[in-house]
Amino acid sequence: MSLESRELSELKSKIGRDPTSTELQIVAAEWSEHCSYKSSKKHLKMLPMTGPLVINEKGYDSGVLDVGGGYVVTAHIESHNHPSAVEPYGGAATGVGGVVRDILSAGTRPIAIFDGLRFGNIEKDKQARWLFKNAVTGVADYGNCLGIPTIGGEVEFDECYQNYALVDVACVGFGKKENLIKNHAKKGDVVVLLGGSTGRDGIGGSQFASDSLESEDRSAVQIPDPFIEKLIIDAILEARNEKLIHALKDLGGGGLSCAISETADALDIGIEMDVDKVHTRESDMRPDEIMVSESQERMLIITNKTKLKKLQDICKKFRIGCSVIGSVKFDNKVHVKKGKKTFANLSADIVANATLLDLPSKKPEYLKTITQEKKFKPITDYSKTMMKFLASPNIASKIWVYSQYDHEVGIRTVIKPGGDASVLRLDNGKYLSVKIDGNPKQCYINPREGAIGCFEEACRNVVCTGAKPIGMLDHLQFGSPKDPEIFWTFLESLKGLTDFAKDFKIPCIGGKVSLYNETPAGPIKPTPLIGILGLIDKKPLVHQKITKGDYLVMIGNTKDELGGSEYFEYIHKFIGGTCPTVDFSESKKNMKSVLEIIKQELPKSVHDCSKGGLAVAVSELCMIDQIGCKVSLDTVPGAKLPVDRILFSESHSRYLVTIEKKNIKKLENILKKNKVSFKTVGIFGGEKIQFSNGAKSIIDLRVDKAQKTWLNSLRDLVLHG
Amino acid sequence: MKVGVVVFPGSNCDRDMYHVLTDVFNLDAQYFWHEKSLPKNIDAVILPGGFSYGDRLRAGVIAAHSPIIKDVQKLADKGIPILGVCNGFQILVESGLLPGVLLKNESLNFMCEWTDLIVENNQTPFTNQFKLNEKIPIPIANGEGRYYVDDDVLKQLKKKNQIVFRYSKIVNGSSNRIAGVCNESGNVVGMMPHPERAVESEINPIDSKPSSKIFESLLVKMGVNN
Amino acid sequence: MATFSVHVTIENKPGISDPEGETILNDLVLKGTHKIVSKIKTAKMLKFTIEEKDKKTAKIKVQEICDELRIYNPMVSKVTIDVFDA
Amino acid sequence: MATFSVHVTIENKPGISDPEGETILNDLVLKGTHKIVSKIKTAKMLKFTIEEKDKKTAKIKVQEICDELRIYNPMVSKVTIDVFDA
Ligand SMILES: Nc1ncnc2c1ncn2[C@@H]1O[C@H](COP(=O)(O)OP(=O)(O)O)[C@@H](O)[C@H]1O
Ligand SMILES: [Mg+2]
Repeated sequence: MSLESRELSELKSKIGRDPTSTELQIVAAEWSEHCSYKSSKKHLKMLPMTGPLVINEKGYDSGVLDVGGGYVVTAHIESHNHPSAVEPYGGAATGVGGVVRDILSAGTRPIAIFDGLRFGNIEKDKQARWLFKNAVTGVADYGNCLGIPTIGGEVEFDECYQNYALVDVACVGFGKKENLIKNHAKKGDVVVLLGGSTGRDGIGGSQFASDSLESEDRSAVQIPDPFIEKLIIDAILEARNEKLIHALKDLGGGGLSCAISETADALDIGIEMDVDKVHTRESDMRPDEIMVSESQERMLIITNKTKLKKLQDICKKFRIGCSVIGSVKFDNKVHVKKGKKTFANLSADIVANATLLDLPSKKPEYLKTITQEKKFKPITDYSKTMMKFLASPNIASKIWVYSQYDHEVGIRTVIKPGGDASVLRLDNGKYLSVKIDGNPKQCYINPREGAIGCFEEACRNVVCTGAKPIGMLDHLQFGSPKDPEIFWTFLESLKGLTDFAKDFKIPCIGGKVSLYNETPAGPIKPTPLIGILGLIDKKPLVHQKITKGDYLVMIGNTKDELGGSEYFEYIHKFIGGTCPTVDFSESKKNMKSVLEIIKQELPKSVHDCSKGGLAVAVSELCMIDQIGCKVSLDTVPGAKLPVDRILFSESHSRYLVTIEKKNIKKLENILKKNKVSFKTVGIFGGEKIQFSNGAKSIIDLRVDKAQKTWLNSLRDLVLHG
Repeated sequence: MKVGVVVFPGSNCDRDMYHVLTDVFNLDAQYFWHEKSLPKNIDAVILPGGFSYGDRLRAGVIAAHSPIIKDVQKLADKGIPILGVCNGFQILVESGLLPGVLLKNESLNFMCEWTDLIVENNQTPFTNQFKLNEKIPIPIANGEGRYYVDDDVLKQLKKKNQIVFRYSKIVNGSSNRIAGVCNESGNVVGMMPHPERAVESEINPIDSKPSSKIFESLLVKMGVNN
Repeated sequence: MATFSVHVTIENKPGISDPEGETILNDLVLKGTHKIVSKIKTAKMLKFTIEEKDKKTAKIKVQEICDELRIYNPMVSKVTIDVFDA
Repeated sequence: MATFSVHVTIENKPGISDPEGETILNDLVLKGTHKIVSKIKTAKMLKFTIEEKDKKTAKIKVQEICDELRIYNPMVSKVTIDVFDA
């Protein structure tokens, strides 16, 4: 772990002397990309971060939204990509642990976990299978043990992640507004380290996350201990209820170094601490090792001496370590001692604020030709193609994954994983709908429109449950920012997200940047990930079973936008074409109309139309309810297109509404009034999924056969290759 | 009428169970930390699900050594109704209050899904409101839920009417598709599925009435008119 | 007194199925390679570091602990105990 | 050809923590009366029954299988392979 020479001279000039070796380690950890956001921070400011529901407090690691009735929802997103690429089980598990502690540090109880998982081609690549399988087990073992339901997420495979893994985890918390920790410190307060012991594991982790895999430090392996984390959650919430906590911070990347310096900086205080007081796993650890160790499951608490006794009793009850490691000063210094001897003494403000960079950017060469389409071999048998498609890893049901996650614990899960967004009931009588979405295939072809598309897709998903989007989390994952072409894609994505957020008045309540995601074969495709939180005041739309005679109404236009589609990439092995674009006014109109028809309780269900296009979205409805459907492609809203384009285009802002015949008139009236583009495109019944164009049958599949393939193919691939 | 909910380090369905007892069935419930003792005049005890001690060594084995288990044993001997759900069932089995053992699921995975139970014994304090062979849609969520007994013990269980619930189809490879059992006197019941997740229609997509009867049976047993 | 390392191996009794071992074996068989492996059994091991006067006492002591604390479930598992100098 | 029993013991590398061993020690063994135990480490064992011409080949073969099936992650775990006559 080291500073660049430019940074070293900067540090020397700021402190006016040579740093000690411990100081060097502390600063290197804190000035790493992972902790300081030095390449991205200047630009992140463009995102709108305020709104009527957003609560801003100093020192929070998570976003806070006021959801009414005296309650708040908190949310945060993190990734654990580098660690998961070398040790998928531990990497994914500790990724969950990290983001859960972010939620806890606001003083809220974590109530749901979401995971976004990305790997190489699991059909061909054994390594990708191994990574996938173990990452899923890691998320499962950790979240299940904590008793926090993992209720949503996504899984995607793409060659660009060969020998690599993206493991993103988001967590949502809930609590009373009055219980939020108002981070502060008073004279004479003490600094307490609580939780697991500090060991040598994970030393250099945050630095590791900021290096590409080739130059990785393979010693950065972290062992998950969900049992300790569970006890920490219980202990902290009990201490919170007893009002024992003045300030609270989780330990993540950079370990104590970052926690101490960021807390001191945020609260405008100094912290003096003694490394000998830290409960360690090994007896011979050096001060700098203790300061940068990234041992998991630890929290930093500031409290006063009278409350300390009660805090210690709580820790004793829950059998977790609790060491008073230092005290609050008012010199704004991070002062690290070992006994009497000083090992580091730096201004918190210098440590916590790395000089921000303004990196050059340049439009990538490849984008000049990427929209050109090649001639494809015509499809002769669409039914056969469709079966192959339903079995493909990106389209197949993800039930093998989410059935390993306890998604019911906490008894809040009203809409369970498997549909669009998942929905939780809240104690104020409202409901929270959440979904995370990414789409690297489209973001590669058009970083701006692709990112906007992820945003809209996540919104669409929560809208399908009847929820109004109230907050957004973004996670920006790219290759090395030092490559101007990559940095350009980063900026484009960010600008796109900013435009959409401003236009739709959805504030960004938190996020994360993960750079240097490089595999031996090069940088990953741009992979922004968007999480959307939606609020439902009255009642969510819970999918009602489709029965014979129900109508299928499609809202939104299908356009010739197959760039980055699963159809191009999986069936034709073609990367390129025109990326779907969101028309902001159409998007808004459609969202509003869907919310209106749900409020009027007209539909039996509303399903989002996205990956795999109309063909897959309709099949999903049929397979879930085991009922057939006849769809006429010639009635699909939008310009006239060849059948494969209508079937598989991934145009945005489209919804599939299932509705009883008796409600169809009312629906039409609302949609007409709102000037929405829509058509009745099909009718349910029978045992077959049928698409026709005029009199010509295009697809004719038995639902039961399709369902079996779709449900089982991912599991079979993982277990048997 | 007081129902005790025992909390071990790592229990994570204790709050769910408490909510159901108090908010849904209007019972007077109280948490008991595993190091405390249970009052002699308590009316029923529930061991909720979760991962006591992180499921280390074997699910339930460390918690089975908790001080409170001696009290649970005493109450069991007195005929007080005792229910163990999921990890609570594992703890009852590991502490010898119930026969058998719970092994890793045949899939080797944690399984979270909805399934149907069949009521095999409607004489226990938790099943007296059921008809025999009644179906209960209910979720399971466990990694070590495969109930195992050898053939001799199985014969005994059948003879003494100790099989309380069976799965309607093969779920995890358990002996005789057993999902729940009771002790010989019938007052101690253990089950792998989670009734507390199935008694509210808002979160039960199928039918919340059958699961509710598990708690209604307890109310009847204790003579509470709700 | 001396320090010993006592290895406790816990495995299923004969007749109790071991799905994990079977799965690994099936994986091998399915792949067509490694026909020479006819069986795979999984076990769990606990390595105790213990102070005792000699190997024999150490072994007895650990056996006692295992029985008393139900380190293994006698219904389905058996243990093997080996003592080494630490 | 002969039949061998090959034991593969997988455990966390020295210096990498073993939360399960710690819990068994602190919450089970030390809560009883067994203060003479100072440490418990857990490991996992796979016992292969294999046909090979000699012990050495059997050991190499099993090592190969473990690597191929990625039975353990060398970044976290160390393995010990012992061969016995079956
Ligand atoms: N892409 C982003 N967009 C908006 N906010 C971001 C983004 N990345 C990071 N942030 C915000 O910066 C703050 C620091 O983030 P982070 O480094 O994840 O905190 P932690 O200390 O928990 O690791 C958080 O409030 C986070 O929400
Ligand atoms: Mg954090």
